[in-house]
Amino acid sequence: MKTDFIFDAAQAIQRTILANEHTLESLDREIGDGDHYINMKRGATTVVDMQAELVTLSPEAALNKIGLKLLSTIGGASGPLLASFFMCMSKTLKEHGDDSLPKIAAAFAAGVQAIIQRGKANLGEKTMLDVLIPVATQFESLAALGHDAKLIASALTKTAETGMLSTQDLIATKGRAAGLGERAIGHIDPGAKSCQLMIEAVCQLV
Amino acid sequence: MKTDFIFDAAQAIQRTILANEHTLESLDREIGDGDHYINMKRGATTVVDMQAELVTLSPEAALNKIGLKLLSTIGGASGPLLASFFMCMSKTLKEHGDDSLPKIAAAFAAGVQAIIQRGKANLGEKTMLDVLIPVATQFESLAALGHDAKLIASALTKTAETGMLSTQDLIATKGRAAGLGERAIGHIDPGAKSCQLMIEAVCQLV
Amino acid sequence: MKKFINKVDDILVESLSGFATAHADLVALNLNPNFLTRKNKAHNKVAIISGGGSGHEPLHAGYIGVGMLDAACPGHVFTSPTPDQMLEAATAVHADKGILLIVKNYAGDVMNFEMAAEMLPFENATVLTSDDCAVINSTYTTGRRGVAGTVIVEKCVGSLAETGADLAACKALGDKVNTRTASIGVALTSCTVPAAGRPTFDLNETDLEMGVGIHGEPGRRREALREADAIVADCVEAILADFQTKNIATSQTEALLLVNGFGATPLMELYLLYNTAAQLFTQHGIQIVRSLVGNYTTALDMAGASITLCLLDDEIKQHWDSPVHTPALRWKM
Amino acid sequence: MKKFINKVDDILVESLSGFATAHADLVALNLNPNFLTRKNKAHNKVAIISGGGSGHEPLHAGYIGVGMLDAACPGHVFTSPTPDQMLEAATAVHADKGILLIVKNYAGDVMNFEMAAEMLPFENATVLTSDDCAVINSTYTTGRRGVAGTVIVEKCVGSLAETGADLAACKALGDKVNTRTASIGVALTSCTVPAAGRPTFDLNETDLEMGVGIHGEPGRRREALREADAIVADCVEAILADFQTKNIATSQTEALLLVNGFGATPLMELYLLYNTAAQLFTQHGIQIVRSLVGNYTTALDMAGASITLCLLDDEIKQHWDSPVHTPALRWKM
Ligand SMILES: Nc1ncnc2c1ncn2[C@@H]1O[C@H](COP(=O)(O)OP(=O)(O)O)[C@@H](O)[C@H]1O
Ligand SMILES: Nc1ncnc2c1ncn2[C@@H]1O[C@H](COP(=O)(O)OP(=O)(O)O)[C@@H](O)[C@H]1O
Ligand SMILES: [Mg+2]
Ligand SMILES: [Mg+2]
Ligand SMILES: [Mg+2]
Ligand SMILES: [Mg+2]
Repeated sequence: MKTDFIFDAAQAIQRTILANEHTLESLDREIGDGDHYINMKRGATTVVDMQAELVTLSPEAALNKIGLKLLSTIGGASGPLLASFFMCMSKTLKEHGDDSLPKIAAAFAAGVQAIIQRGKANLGEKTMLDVLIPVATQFESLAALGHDAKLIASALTKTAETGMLSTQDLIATKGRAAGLGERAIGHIDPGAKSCQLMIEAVCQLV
Repeated sequence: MKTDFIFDAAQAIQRTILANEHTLESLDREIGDGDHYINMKRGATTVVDMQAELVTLSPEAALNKIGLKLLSTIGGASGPLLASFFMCMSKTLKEHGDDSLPKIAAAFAAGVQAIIQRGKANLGEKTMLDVLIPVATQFESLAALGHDAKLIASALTKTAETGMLSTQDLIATKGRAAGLGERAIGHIDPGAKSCQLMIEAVCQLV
Repeated sequence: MKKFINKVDDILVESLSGFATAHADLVALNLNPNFLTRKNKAHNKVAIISGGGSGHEPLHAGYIGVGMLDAACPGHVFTSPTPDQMLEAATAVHADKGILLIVKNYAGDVMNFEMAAEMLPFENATVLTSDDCAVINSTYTTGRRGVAGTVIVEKCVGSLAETGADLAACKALGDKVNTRTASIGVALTSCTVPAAGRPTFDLNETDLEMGVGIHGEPGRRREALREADAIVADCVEAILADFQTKNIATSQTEALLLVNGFGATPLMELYLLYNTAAQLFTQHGIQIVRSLVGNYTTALDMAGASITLCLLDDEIKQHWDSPVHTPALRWKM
Repeated sequence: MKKFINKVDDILVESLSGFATAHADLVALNLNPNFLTRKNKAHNKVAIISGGGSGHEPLHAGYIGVGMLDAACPGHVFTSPTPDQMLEAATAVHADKGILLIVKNYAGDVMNFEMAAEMLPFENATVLTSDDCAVINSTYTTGRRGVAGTVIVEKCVGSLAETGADLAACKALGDKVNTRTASIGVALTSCTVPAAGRPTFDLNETDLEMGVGIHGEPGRRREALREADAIVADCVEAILADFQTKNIATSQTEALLLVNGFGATPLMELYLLYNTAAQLFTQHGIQIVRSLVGNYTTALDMAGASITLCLLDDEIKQHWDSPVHTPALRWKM
C-alpha cells in the first residue's frame, strides 16, 4: 500500500460524503440528532486538508495521524469509533507489514475489532458494524483465497451495500437510536450508510 | 332614560363586539398588540353578567356601576377611558337629570370630555376620539334643535362611521400606534372601530 | 398555536399559582384582584410596586424580593392591570414611607396606574420607563415604550429603597436610570397571544422587524434578515444616536450591557449577539463593566432579542451591584 | 431557519466568546481546543469537569464556578466534544485530588470521555447521568439519556467537592443523585441545528412528541396535542413508574421539582406546567420542598419542556442548598 493511495481514498471519501449530504443528514434526522453528515464532512475535509503532512509519511504513520486527527475533529459517536479504526489499523500494519492483500485485510479487520471494543456493539445492533463486520470478514477470506484486488473490491462494495440495507429492518440497541424501539424500523442507520459510501468510494479506486 | 334601555344597550354592544371578533382583532394586530377584541369582549360580557344587579338601580347609578366595573375589568388603554366615560356620564346625569334628549346628549359629551382628559388626546390623533368627539358634538346640536330620537340615532350612526373611517388616513400620535409613524396609515384604529360598532348597535335600539 | 395550556382563560391564574408555589419562600399571591407581594413584608421603606400586562415574564413578579420590588400587579396577557390591583397591592405593602410606582410607558399602563395613583390614600410617585429608542418620529416620551431597561430601573430603585431613602430620592434615581438607558429590539418571529390563537403579525422567513415592541408592535422598519453582526451594528447605532439626541455623553463612560431574549431565542444566539455588541460599544469608547444576558423581559414566544445599554455612574453601579434576592435576579444573598 | 448568526461555522466560537466576555469575572475561555475553566483556579479539591455537545446552554459552561464545575468542554452543536478538549481542560484545572468527569449517557459522549479518561495522567472517575425515563424498552442504562437532571448532579457533586471530599465520595454522590432523579421531556416543535438549516424532525400543528430527547431524538410516541394537565399527568406517571422500576420509594419523601424549558417555551407556560406537576406529585405523597423553573438544559430553539423529579435526602438537600456562584445558577454568594 502507498500513502498516495490513502490520500486518494481520502479525497474519494470526501467527494462521496459531500455528494450524499441530503441522504446522510436525513437518515440521522430520522433516528438520531441530525449531525452525522456534518460530522463526517468535518472529518473528511480535515483529512484532505492534511495532504502536505500526509504525503511525507509511511502508510501506517499516515493512518495513525489520520486517526489522531479524527479523534480531535469529529466528536460524536462516529469520531472515537473511526479514530479507533484508523489507529488500530495503523498499529497492525506497523506490526505485520503492508506488502500483501491478506495483511491489509487483517489490518482492516483489526480496525473493525477496535470499533467493536470501543463501542461495545456487534452485528445486528443497527450501527456501522452491520456494514463493517461482514466487509472485514469477506475481505480477509477473499484475500486469503488469493483473489485479485479488483474482484475483492467489487465483492466488498456489494457486501457493504447489503449490510447497509440490512439495518433498515433492525431495532437499534446501541447508539442514539437505541431508545426508539420499533420506531427505528424502516430507517437505515446513518453510520452504516456513510461506511457503505466510503467503502464503495475506496473500492472504486482499486 | 330607563335602566332597561341601558341593559338592552349592553346586550346589543356585546352582540356586535362578538360578531366583529375578526375585524377588531385584526385591526389591533396591525397597529397595536392584538388584544382589543379580547378586552372589549371581557368588558361587554362583564356588564351583561351584571343584569341582576343593574336592573335594581337608577340609570345614573347603573352607569356608575358599569364604569367602576369596567375600570377593574378591561385594563389596557380602553379600560380607564371607557370607565371614565361611564362614570362621568353618570355624574352629569345625576347632577342635571336624564329626562330629555339634550340632557342625555350633554351627559354623553361630558363622558367624552372625561376620555379627553384621561387620555390627553384629541381629534385627529387616530383614536376612539375621532369617532366620539364628532358624535358628541352632533348629538348635542341635534338634540338642541329638538330632533326626534330616531333621526338623531340615524345621524349619529353615520357620523360614527365617518369618524371611524377617517382614522384610516391618520398618523397616530397617542396610544400604542404612536410609534409607527407612516406605517399606521392605511389602518383603521381599533378603538375607533369598536366605538363606531357600539354606537351603531345602541342607535339601532332607538 | 402550540402552547402548554389548559383553557385559555385560565392560563394566567394557573401560571401565577405555579410561580407562587415554586417561589413560596419569596412571594405571596393574591387572586381577585391579582397581585403578588414579598412573602415577608418589608418595613420602614418606600414600597416599590410595578406591574403591567402579562407575557413578559419574569417581568415583573420575578423581581419581587429583597433589593427589588415589594409588589407586582400582572394584567391579562399584554393588557395593563387595573387600578384595583394597584390599590390593594399598595395597601398590602405600604410601609410608612410612601409608594413608588414603576410603570412602562404605554397609554394603557400609564392611565391605569394614574387612576390608581389618584385614588391611593398614601403618598406616592411614579417613574415612567421609556427606554425603547426604536421609535424615532415622536416627541420625547409619547410613544416611547418602556422595555427591558425597566429591569435595571427596578433593580436600582429597589436597592436604594432598601437603604431607607425617601420617596423623592427613589423617584429621582429611577428617572435618572431611565434617562441613562436605551434599548432596541429585533424580532425574527411574531409572538402569539393565547386568547387570539394566532401570530400578532406576519413575518416571512426572510424578514425581520427592526425596533419591534415587546407586544409585537411594529418597529422602525421591516427588512431583510441579515448577518447578526449587521443587525447588532444597527442596534448599537440606534442606541448611540439616542444618547446623542438626549445630550448624554457616552465616550469614556462605564456601562451595563443587557442582551435580552424575547422568549424563543436560544442563549447561544444571545451570547453571540452580546459578543458583537460588546465589541462595537467598546470601539465607541464605552467600557462594558457589567453584563446581563438572558430572558429578562420577554414577549411570550417571540423569537428575537433586544439590546440595552445603561450608562453607569457610581450611584447606579452601586445599586446594580447591591444584594438582591428575587425569583429571577439573585446575587450576594 | 431564522437565527441570529453570521457564518454557520463561526456560531460556536462567537457565542463562547460572548459568554466568556459577559462572565469574565467567573470564567476563562480557551480556544482550540475549546474548553472553559473557572477564572480563579480552585485548589486542593477534586476537579469537576463536564461537557457535551453545544446547543443545551446554559449546560455546561453556565455552571462553571464556585460550588459547581471547574471546567466544561463544549462540542459542536449536538456533537460530543473530543478527548483532547477534556485532556487540556483537566490539565488546566487539576488540583491534586483527581478529576471527576460528569458525562451524559450518549454513545458519543461516553466514548469520547472514556478515551480521554484512558489517556488522563491523573486519577479520575466518571459519573454517567441517565435520568431520562422516556426510553422504556431498554436495559437500564443503554439508551437511557442524560438530560436536565444533569444540572442537579453537577450542583450536588460540585458542592461536595468544594468541601475537600475525595474522588470516590464525589463519584458516589453523583451516582446517587443520578439514581434518585428521573426526567421526561415533551416537544411541541422541533429544534433546528444551524449547520443543517432545517428542523430535525417534522411535527405537525396538532401533534406533540412525548419523551423527546434534548437533541430532538424521537421519544416514546407521537401523539395529539392535549391539555397541559393531561400532558403533565403522563409525565408524572412516567417518572413515578421509573422510580418504582428502580425500587426507590417516593411516598413521604422530599423532592426537588425542576421544570425545564427547551429554549423556546415561555416562562409563563413553564410555571403553568410546574403548577400541575407540583399538585400531582403532592397527591402522590411527595413533598416538593425545592424548585427550579426555567431554561437550564435546552435543545436549541425547541419549544417544549421537561419535568425532572429528584428525590432528596439530607445529603442531597444540603448540597443543593449550599452556596453556588456560576453564570446560570447562583445563590447565597
Ligand atoms: N456503540 C456503537 N458502536 C458502533 N457504532 C455506533 C455506536 N454508537 C453509534 N454508532 C454509529 O454512529 C452513528 C452516529 O454517528 P454521529 O451521528 O456522527 O454521532 P452521534 O450519534 O453522537 O450524533 C450511528 O448511526 C451508528 O452507526
Ligand atoms: N390616549 C388615548 N386617548 C384616547 N384613546 C386612546 C388613547 N390611547 C389609546 N386609545 C384607544 O385605545 C385603543 C386600544 O385599546 P386596547 O387595545 O384595548 O388597549 P392597549 O392599547 O393597551 O392594548 C386604541 O385603538 C385607541 O382608540
Ligand atoms: Mg448524530
Ligand atoms: Mg391593544
Ligand atoms: Mg394591550
Ligand atoms: Mg451528535
